[in-house]
Order: sequence, then structure tokens, then C-alpha cells
Amino acid sequence: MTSDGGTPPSRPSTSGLSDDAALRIFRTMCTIRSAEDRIVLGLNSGEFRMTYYGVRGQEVIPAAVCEHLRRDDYMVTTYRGMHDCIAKGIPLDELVAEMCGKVTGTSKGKGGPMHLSDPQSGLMVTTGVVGGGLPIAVGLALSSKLRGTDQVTVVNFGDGATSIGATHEACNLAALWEVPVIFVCQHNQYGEHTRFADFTRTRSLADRFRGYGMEARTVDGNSVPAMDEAAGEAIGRARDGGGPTFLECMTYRLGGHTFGSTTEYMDADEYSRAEADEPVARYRRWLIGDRGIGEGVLHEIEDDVAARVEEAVAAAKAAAPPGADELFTDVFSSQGDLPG
Amino acid sequence: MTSDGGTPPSRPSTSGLSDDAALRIFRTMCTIRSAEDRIVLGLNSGEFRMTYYGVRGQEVIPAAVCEHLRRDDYMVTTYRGMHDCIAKGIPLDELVAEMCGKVTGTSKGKGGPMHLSDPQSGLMVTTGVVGGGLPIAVGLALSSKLRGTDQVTVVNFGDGATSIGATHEACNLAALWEVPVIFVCQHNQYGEHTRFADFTRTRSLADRFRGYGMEARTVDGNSVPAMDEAAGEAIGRARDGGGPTFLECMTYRLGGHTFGSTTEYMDADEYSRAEADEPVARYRRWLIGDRGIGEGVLHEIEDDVAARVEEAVAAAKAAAPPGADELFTDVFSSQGDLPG
Amino acid sequence: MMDRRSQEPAGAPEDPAITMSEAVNQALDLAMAEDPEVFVIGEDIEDPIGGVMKGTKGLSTRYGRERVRNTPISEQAIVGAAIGASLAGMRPVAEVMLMDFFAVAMDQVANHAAKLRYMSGGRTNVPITIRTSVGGGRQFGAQHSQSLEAWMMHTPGLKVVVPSTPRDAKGLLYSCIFDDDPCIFMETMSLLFIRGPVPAGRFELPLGVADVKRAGEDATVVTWGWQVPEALAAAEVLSAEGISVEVLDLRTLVPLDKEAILASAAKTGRVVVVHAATQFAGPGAEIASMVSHDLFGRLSAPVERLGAVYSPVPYASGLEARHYPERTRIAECIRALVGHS
Amino acid sequence: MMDRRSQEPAGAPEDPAITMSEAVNQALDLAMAEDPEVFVIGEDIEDPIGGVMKGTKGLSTRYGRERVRNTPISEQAIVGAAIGASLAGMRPVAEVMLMDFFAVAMDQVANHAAKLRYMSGGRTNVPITIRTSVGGGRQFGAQHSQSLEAWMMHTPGLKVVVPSTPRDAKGLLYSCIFDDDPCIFMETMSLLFIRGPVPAGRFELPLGVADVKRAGEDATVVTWGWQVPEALAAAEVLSAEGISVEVLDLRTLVPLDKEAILASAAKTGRVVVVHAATQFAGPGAEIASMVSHDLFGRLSAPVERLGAVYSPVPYASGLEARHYPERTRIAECIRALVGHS
Ligand SMILES: Cc1ncc(C[n+]2csc(CCOP(=O)(O)OP(=O)(O)O)c2C)c(N)n1
Ligand SMILES: Cc1ncc(C[n+]2csc(CCOP(=O)(O)OP(=O)(O)O)c2C)c(N)n1
Ligand SMILES: [Mg+2]
Ligand SMILES: [Mg+2]
Repeated sequence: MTSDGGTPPSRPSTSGLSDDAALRIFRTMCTIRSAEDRIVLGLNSGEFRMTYYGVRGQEVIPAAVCEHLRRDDYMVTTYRGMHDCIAKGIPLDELVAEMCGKVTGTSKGKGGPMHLSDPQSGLMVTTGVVGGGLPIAVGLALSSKLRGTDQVTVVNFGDGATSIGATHEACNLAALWEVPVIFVCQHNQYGEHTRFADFTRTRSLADRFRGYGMEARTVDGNSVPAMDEAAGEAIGRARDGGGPTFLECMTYRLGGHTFGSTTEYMDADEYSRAEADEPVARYRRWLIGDRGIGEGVLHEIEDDVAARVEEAVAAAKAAAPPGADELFTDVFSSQGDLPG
Repeated sequence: MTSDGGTPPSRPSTSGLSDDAALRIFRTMCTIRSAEDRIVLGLNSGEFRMTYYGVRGQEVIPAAVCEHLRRDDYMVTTYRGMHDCIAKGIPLDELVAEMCGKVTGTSKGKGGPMHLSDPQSGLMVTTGVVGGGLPIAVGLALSSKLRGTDQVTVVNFGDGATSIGATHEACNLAALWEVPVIFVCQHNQYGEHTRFADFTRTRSLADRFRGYGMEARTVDGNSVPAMDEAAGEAIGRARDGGGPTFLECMTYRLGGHTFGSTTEYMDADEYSRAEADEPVARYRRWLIGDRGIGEGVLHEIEDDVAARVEEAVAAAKAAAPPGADELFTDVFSSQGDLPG
Repeated sequence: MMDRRSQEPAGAPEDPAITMSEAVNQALDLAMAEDPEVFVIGEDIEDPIGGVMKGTKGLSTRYGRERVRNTPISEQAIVGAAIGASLAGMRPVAEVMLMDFFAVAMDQVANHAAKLRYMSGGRTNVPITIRTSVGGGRQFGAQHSQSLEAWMMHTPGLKVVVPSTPRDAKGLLYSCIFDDDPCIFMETMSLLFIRGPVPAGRFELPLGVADVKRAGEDATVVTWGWQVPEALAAAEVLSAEGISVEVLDLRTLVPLDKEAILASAAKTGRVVVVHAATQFAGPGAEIASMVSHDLFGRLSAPVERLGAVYSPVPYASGLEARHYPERTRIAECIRALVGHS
Repeated sequence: MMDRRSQEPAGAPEDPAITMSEAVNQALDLAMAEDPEVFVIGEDIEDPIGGVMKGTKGLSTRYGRERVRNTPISEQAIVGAAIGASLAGMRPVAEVMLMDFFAVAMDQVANHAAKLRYMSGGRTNVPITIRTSVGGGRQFGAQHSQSLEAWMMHTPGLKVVVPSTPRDAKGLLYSCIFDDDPCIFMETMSLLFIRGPVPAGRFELPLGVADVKRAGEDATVVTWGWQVPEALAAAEVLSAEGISVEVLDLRTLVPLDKEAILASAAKTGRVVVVHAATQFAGPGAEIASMVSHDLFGRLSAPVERLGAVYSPVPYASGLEARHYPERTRIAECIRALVGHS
């Protein structure tokens, strides 16, 4: 996807991806899509009630990135981060339960869909404040450097987040300290209802962020081979002590800002072109056409993830909400410290 | 001055400056130097007590910039801003009185040296928060654009201020809105006790800030002809509706961070080179050698400004401090609104 | 403050019923029509969206995108730009989408907007209005639900306004825009789409004047914003039990109508301060300590406070419902107060 | 809290006399020597400067520039980086040069550090300490003199510590570093270079335990930080007049030692809360309303508050001296309290 939202002319037809890796990425993307479809279904029917920030169209980015991450690598994401959470490995049951506000959720229902986290999976923070995650990611990466481990940290954020102060401070500090962090800008063309070109005169974010003295590149975030290669390079460099990278991953938000919100301000032609080329189907075609994977294999994966999503939903629905005693826990390490 | 603090090899020997303008600039620079010398004298003797952020070495920048500004143009500066205040035309009496906390000061002694301002002279804000002035300057410039006037706004800040969020947000917004603001970065090599290369990996700030989609250039901030040309160009463009410019003005802080603070962390050789080439003497030599101005003319100016500074100091010392009633004024437009 | 009090026009039940969001929109529209120096900046405020809470709907179409300006996501720049234009004499209205995001702009708000008049000895002033939505009760989670009026009250130089009805919202916002000091105007999300009568045309309410939303004799609820309808509902329930409750809606926290608070407290002798902000070190502490002090020995019961629990705002709806005060807990508290003495 | 109270080692007058800045330095040194997960970040903290208030002097020389890291001027990044490293299990100590600059980092402080434990249901925690200098009384002007503990107290999830002596500073800072929650550690500039006895070696004081700095019978001053020596000076003057004043130094505002406050207030029946922060909606309001409430009918006089005037901090020395509370006004206030009833 180029910055004006169209499909780029050339697409790598060969790739360093093994079949196994290619299928793992497919499974991750399908899980994300399946979870989103199921949540949207439930929101439409009134079965669920939550503010949901859709990730349709952005599945490739974390699926490809996480192929290069270990469980003990760190990730930070935003409200629009269910795809990142799934790809990093938060158990589906706990993820769906948290979104439903149940005690079996990652945060016992106290965080909600905007605050998913699970240190066991390395998903350390989901923030609802635009840009708020970047300085924290620098600190996570700093811990690896100070301890001499080879863990890396990936932080996800939107194109809109590049306008805010915290982003700039974090990038300058990461470059200066050469910490192993990858800034994954999921450039989906919009910040809420405002188009990229309407919130900055910068044309290439990669060019701008290179100005901090770190590696930066623009990549087709809807192409698995391209994302895989770029993520692999950046993560490998970080792991080897080569410092941070800014990845401008071009994608497109296939939906409104949140579930139920309007898309009237979006360019209709561009939107339908993007929908016609949506990345799960695009990758599926590539697996079959370019990689010669049999459709049956893909079907099996699709059915399997749909079943797992359904199980997670059923479990979440059956679970209890947090009890009233939870009102006073987790504020401090000891309840005796509450001043109220 | 190049980024490593040395004198650049070539210096324009001719200049678009008229003799009148050249002498006005000299007068401004001498006033700044004379005021600083007098304050430092008083601080050393115990006659004055204040936190004073010296401007020695940075006189050229505002002297050249203000040659292109009208009284109704706006300026914003920082704690290290006495030179900017003098150049923009705050009356010396009021300026010195404010620094001494007297009722005849610009703020009746309630603001102090870090909060000099005088809207009559167009000096709108002096802030003590690093980066805090830049967003405000964008708003001042926006007012001119909305009202259709050709006023421009100049905001001064240090190299250290380029690391903070507000700076980035302001630059992005100014570029987007194409408002008539000039970002004058007084790059004096240090933020407090930390060297430029120790707080960013960026080598050229002009390059980095060009990334926001605005004009940006590096200029020898200790050369009057160079500063005059660059400021003239940027201010002219802003006045003509051509939008903002980032000027990285290379200079050197000839002193500690504040009066009385150590310089032990500064490179001694570099420091003495800079002192040997300090800009008031350098400009004086240029006026005599390259411009053929008689030394008598310069002497007259020097004596005159010294006398004026002495008058201002005498007046400030004779003035009363603000009365106790001032505790409750100027919080709100009406004292009746105080909640206390 | 007496002269102000007398300025307030009486409400008329035949006024058209509109939402608080529409009332905000009317005040902005009026101000922009009247004064070319008024303009609006913020995220997503232009049409077709017209603000995520619709406060600016139609304005960019009516007044153009010069005067109704979308911004990048950069709250420091938004507030700072408003301050700058106001220093030049304009009357900007900035929108910060949610009050939680004041945290990224506190330097501009507290160190600049609030202090510039004083720091210049009165030579400059900052006639800006910052509109913001205040969450709570909608499962938005810990970072989208905070009521931070206490931070604002504790910052000398800021006026703090929190309407509870569409009518008050229109009249107070209009006054904020033309006030010569920085005003923080808090729009409670859960009240934004409830209708109420609002006078058509130019309509102004003075800042600093509390409003008795219900008169009573036995106890006083001092409150504002979201908790006003909760207090009224509690009062209604209690009136069936023979307890007469006065509900005093402060409307503005700075200036603070001490006179009205003390008059009601002296009359009833029993006071509970109710707010959605965290109770601990919250806005109610100022009012409770002031009342306890000024009416020492003249109250029938200790001054109670009911604010949010000391914790971040929980997501799960059951927990969130217990996190904030609401009608049943307000009623319980008043029953206990009246039982006292 | 009782067990904590018993932990506190008695002070020994023969302890070496050092400044609060040196005491801070000792606590940092101890913690760094003991635990490789402790590190320090902030502006100008490396040698030769070692922090503009010298708190980190010598540490970069001793522990290297990996563990004592100078930062750019970017407080959001400083606090955020500390948070991130703490999520990974380290114990970062961040320095924000002056408390006024919290305004640029409030999002990291209030929306992230304070909330991450709760938002993750306890799966993550944020064991950071943020050290900061608190100004006032030194003609630093409106943007370099604020005491903002009220903002911190009102943010659930933050611990707030304000030592008034070198000894307390050492023991409390050590505890903050090893506490599992985010601690805001406020170093009062005007106290930083005054000497007092401090135990050598490892020394720890529990958070949440107030300290009776002077025992008395007729009135209680509840205070902390800068105002502790002012209150002690007032108490000394009053003792010559036959008025016996108890000075309770809270030391930590969160956790708050309610027990100690109420015990002293119940004993003397007369309370004044004194602090350098703005009085209006300030930290004293919480304490005054709590005492007024819990000891309703049992106090001899209304609870008084003495805080800074409602205005930005003025520059001129005469005005600044009147802006903050100090010994003579504290003494006056207590005389009036004792005259009461
Ligand atoms: C500091 C802050 N300001 C405003 C918002 C409201 N907000 C939520 S999402 C969003 C748009 C963000 O756009 P982008 O960074 O491109 O991410 P995307 O939603 O497209 O993934 C805005 C403005 C916020 N959450 N935080
Ligand atoms: C937000 C903020 N952080 C820290 C400080 C403390 N401080 C005052 S001046 C200064 C250095 C600024 O350096 P630079 O921007 O280069 O300006 P210079 O002093 O060199 O003119 C610092 C860190 C401050 N005033 N504001
Ligand atoms: Mg986006
Ligand atoms: Mg500098």
C-alpha cells in the first residue's frame, strides 16, 4: 500500500518465509479476523457491549512482526490493539473475557479492551492515550540493555500518534541510548476522523523519524513478505545491539474509528479499493497462487481458529464478573496503604 | 560558528546591511552586553540577588533578527532571554526594575527575570519551562493569519529544547497551518550541563526539523551578516504568507548555565576559542575593518548605552517593591472572582 | 457576587427542549456570529464529524475551516495555540477531547494559561475557553473516565465550570467565551444527550453563581455536573420518606459561590458534598473543610463527602457502578445524616 | 499500620550531621550497591555535576554511566522510560528537576505509572521512584516554586513522600526505592542543604508513619516538608507564652497516617494544617475535612488551614514572603485557635 492508499505495483513473489512460518502467520491473521468478526457480530446483536476499535485491514503487521519475536520479548500497544495482543500470544480466553469485563480476563475485568496486558506473553501495556506507550517501550528496551539480555521491544501506534510530544521524546531517547526497540507505526491513513494529509505536512514519516539518528523505512504493511522482511531485519538488528528502528507500515483502516462510528469522511473509492484488496484474502491468494499451498490446509486452519474463538466467547460469557471486593485491590501492592 | 564550536572558514565580507542598520545592530548588541556586564557586576558585589541566565556570546541573534521586526510583530522567549527582550524593545528601565522585583518593572516585580514581557514592545511571553513557548508562538502567529495582518512571530529557544514534546507538536502544527512563525533555535551547544551530542544523535537540527514540511536552515548565529540574511529571508517569507521557518543559529554559551554556576564540564579549549572570537568584539572588528566605520562612532554608542544602563539600574534601585495589595491582583481580571 | 445573582434570567418551561450538546453548539454559534475574534480549534471538530461529541457540528460549514480548525493529535499545541492567539486579543475556544488528556497538556494549562496574567503583572491576559468531555459510567476504562476538576481548582488562575443542564451549559459557555480569564468548561458525557429547556437566542449566565436545583430544609447536597440528577433523584426518593433535601448545583467551582453554600448549610445544618471525582484530596474536601470551619458549632452533623472510590476507574460495569456515587448511596448518606444529632 | 510504627529505629544524636542532599545521595548509593536492578535517570545527574541539587553526586563515577544516565530534556520520556524498565522488574529512580515540570509529564505519572497495576488487575506493577525538587522562598518565580502534592494525592495509585529532615530523607527514600508502587519523593529545596544527624549505613523508615517532631498539649500543627521547621519555630515562640504545641510531621501523604492525625487532634482539640501548597483545594483540605468529620463535636475550635495564597507565586521577595505560610503567621493562627472557646 502506498501513501495514497493504493496497492504498490510490484509485490515480491518469492520470500524467505518457510511454509511453516507462512502458515503460522496465516493462522494468526485468521485468528485476528475471526475474533473481530465474532465481536462485531455480538456487538450488532446486542450480545456484547463495549467500545471496540476494529483492526480489520491491519492483520498483517503484528502477524509478521511476532513471527520474529520470542515470548520473552516485549510488546506495547494501543486501544486498537487486539491484533497485536493475539499475535503476541495473549490466551484467547483471557483476552475475550477481559473485553467482556469478566473475572477470568487478563485484568480480572478491571482493565477492559483498552487495557489488555499479559506479562506472561510479553504484552506489557495497552494504553488508551495516544503516544503514551512509546516512552514506556523505551524503558522496557532499556531494561534489556542494562541487564545484557537480547530481548527486544516492539511498540505499536498509529499515524496520528506521530503528532504528539511523547512520540518525539521517546524516539530521540531511543536513538540516543541505542536501545533495542522497534517503533511500529501502523499507518492506516486516519487518526480518528482526520486524514493523514490533514494533520501533518510531512509526506514520509520514515524520512522524518530518520532525523533522530535511527534507521527508518516505509514498508507495505499489508504484504506479508514485505512486512516479514522488514520486521526481521529491524528485530534482528535490535537483538544484535544495533539499536532502534522506525517502521512506517502502510495499511488501511477498513472500518470507522470504533465499532458503529461513521465512515462518511473517508474517500469511498479508496475505501472500496482497499476492501477489494483486503490483506487476509490477499495473503490467502498468495499462499495458494505463489506458494502452492493447498486450499484444504487453509480451510482447516480457518475452521480451527473459528472454533477456538467460539470457545473463548462461550467461556467469557459463562464467566462471572469481578466481585465487589475487587474495588479495593490492585491499587497498591498492599491494601493497607489505601488512604481513603 | 560551526557545530563543533569553531569559526567557519569563510565569512561574507560584503553584506546587504546599510550603515544605519549595521550601527543599530551594534547598538543593540552593546546594550545587551552592557546590561549583562552591569548585572554580573552587581551580582558579584552583592548589590543584586537573582537567578541570572547569561546571554554572553548570543548577542548577535536577536540583534539581527529584530532588525527585521516591527514593533507590532510578536516575540516569545525563555529564561535566557534578556538579549531578546532588549532587542525587541522592552524599555531598559522596566526590564531592569523587573529583574530587581520592583513595582516599576514590566510585571510590577511579580514576574521576575524569567517572566519578562511587554506587549507594547511585542515581547509577549518569557517562559521558564523548556519548550513551553513554542505552542504559544504558533497561536500568536495564527492570530495574524486569521486577522489577515502581516505580523510575524519569532520564538526563541535553546538546542536543549528540541528534545521536548511541546517543540515537536508546535513545529508540526505550524508547518501544517503555514502560520508566520520563525523558530529561532539558539544553538549554544549546551542544555544546562549536557552537551548537544549527549542529548541527541541528530547531527543537524535543521535537517530534522525540515522533516515537518517547513523551511529550515543552519546559520552562523555569531555572524551579523549571516544572521541578518537568514533572518531577513525567513521573516520576509513569513510576512508574505510563505509560512514558518526553522533557523538553527549556531552560537556558544560564554558562561555557566546561570550566574555563579560551574563550567567545569565544558571543553576548555573550545571555550577559550569561542571567548577569543566572542561576537561583540568580532562584529566591532568587522565594522571597522570590513565596513570602514570609524572607531569614534562605536565609542560614542558604547558610552551612550553604558550610561543608559546605569540610569536604568539607578532607577530600579530607587524604585519601591510592590505593595502587599499586589498579592491579590492580576490573578483574575476581577478580584471578586478569587475563591480563597 | 450579589449583582451577578440578580442578572440571572428565570428559566421558562416553554423554552425548546434540546440536548446539552446542542446547547453547547448554540453558544459557540452565537459567539462566533457575534465576534470575529472567536474561533475554535481541536481534534475532529470540523464537519462532517463536527466533534466526537457533536459540539461543533455545522460550525465549519457555517464559518469555514479557517475559524473552525481541525488539529493534529497534540494537546500541548492545541492549548498553546489557543493561549497565543488569546494573548493577541482573540477569544479561542479549544477542545480537548476528554478530560483525561489534560494530563498531556498540563504544562500549557497550569504553567502558562493560568499564570500569564499574573506573571506579566496584568499586562497580558488569556481569554481562552477549553471545552472538554468528562467521562464515567460508560465503561470507558481508567484512562477515559476521570473527573479532574480538583487539579484545575488547585491551580490559581483557572476558572472551572461544570454545567448539569442544557440551559446552564449554553448560558455558562457563552459567559466563558467572553470572560477575560482562562475557563475550563467540562461537559459531562452522560448528560450530553439528555434534553432540557433552553432559551433560544443570546443567553448568558454569570460565572460564580450556584443554583438551587431543588429547595429543602433537612439537608443540603452540594454537587455539580453528573451528580446533580443523581442528587435530585435521591431527594425525590427521600421526600416520600418525609426528608426534605436541598440540592445546590455549584455550576462553577472557580469562582466558588461560598455565600450560597454557607447559606444553605446554615439553613439545613446537614451537608453532603457529592462528586464524580475521586473523594480523596478531591474537590469536595475544599467545600467540606470550608463549611466545617465557617459553621463550626452550628452544624447538626459532620459534613459528609461522597466521591469516587480511591482507585483508577474500573472497566467491568458492576464495579464501575460502585466506583462512583449514585442516587441510592446519596440517599443512604442523607438518611444517616438526618438520623444524626 | 501499627507494626510499621514499631519498626522505626530511634534517632541517635551522635549520628553524623549531613545535609538532606547528602542523605538522598546515601540512600541512592546504598540501594545501587545492594541491588543491580536499581538505576538512576534524569537531566544532568552524571558527574561532574551530579544533579543540579547534587543528589546523584559521585554515583556515575561509582556505578558508571550505564546505571546513572543523563537524559535529554524530555520529562515524558524520563518518566515513561522509568515505568517501562520497572514493568520489566527493575527499580528505576527518575529525577524530574523541579516539581513544576511534572506538568509536562503528568500523562506518564497519572495515566500510566499510577494506573498500570490496577488496569492489569495486578499482573504488572510499577516500582519506580520519582525524585523531584520543590521550590519556594528563593525568588524562582511562578514556574519554579510550586508544591504540587495535591495533584499527586488526588491520583489513586501514587505514594507521596515529603521528608523534612536529612534523617527522614534517607530512610524514606530507601523505602521508596524498594517499595513495589510508584513513589513521588519531594525534596524541599530550602531544606536540602541544612544539616542534621543521619544514621550511617543501611537505614530504612516505613512509609505511612507520621512523626511527632514536638509533643504538645494545647494545639496540633499537622504539616510536612518545608513547613515543619517553620511550625517548630512557631511552637518554640509559643512555648514561651505558655502555649504547648504538638508538631506532627506527616512525612508521607499517601499512605496517610490518619491514626496519628486523629490521635493528636483528639488530644489537643485544636488543629491547624500548614503547607506550602496553595491552600484552596489543597492537600490540607483533605486533612481538615477528615479531622472535622471524624472528631465532629469533639474539637474545641474549627480546624484551620494555612497554605499558600490563591495566586501564582510572586517573584518580589516581600510578596513571596507573604505568599507562603511561615512561623509568625503559624504562631498567630495558633494563638487565635487557643483563644477560641
Ligand atoms: C492524547 C490523546 N488525545 C486524543 C485521544 C483520542 N483519540 C483516540 S484514538 C485517536 C486517533 C489516533 O489515531 P492513530 O494514532 O492514527 O491511531 P489509529 O486509531 O488510527 O490506530 C484519538 C485522537 C487520545 N486517546 N489520546
Ligand atoms: C520542562 C523543563 N525541564 C527542565 C527544565 C530545567 N532547565 C532549565 S534551562 C535547561 C536547559 C535548557 O537548554 P537549552 O534549551 O539548550 O537552552 P539554553 O539554556 O542553552 O539557552 C533546563 C534543563 C525546565 N526549565 N523545563
Ligand atoms: Mg491511524
Ligand atoms: Mg542550549
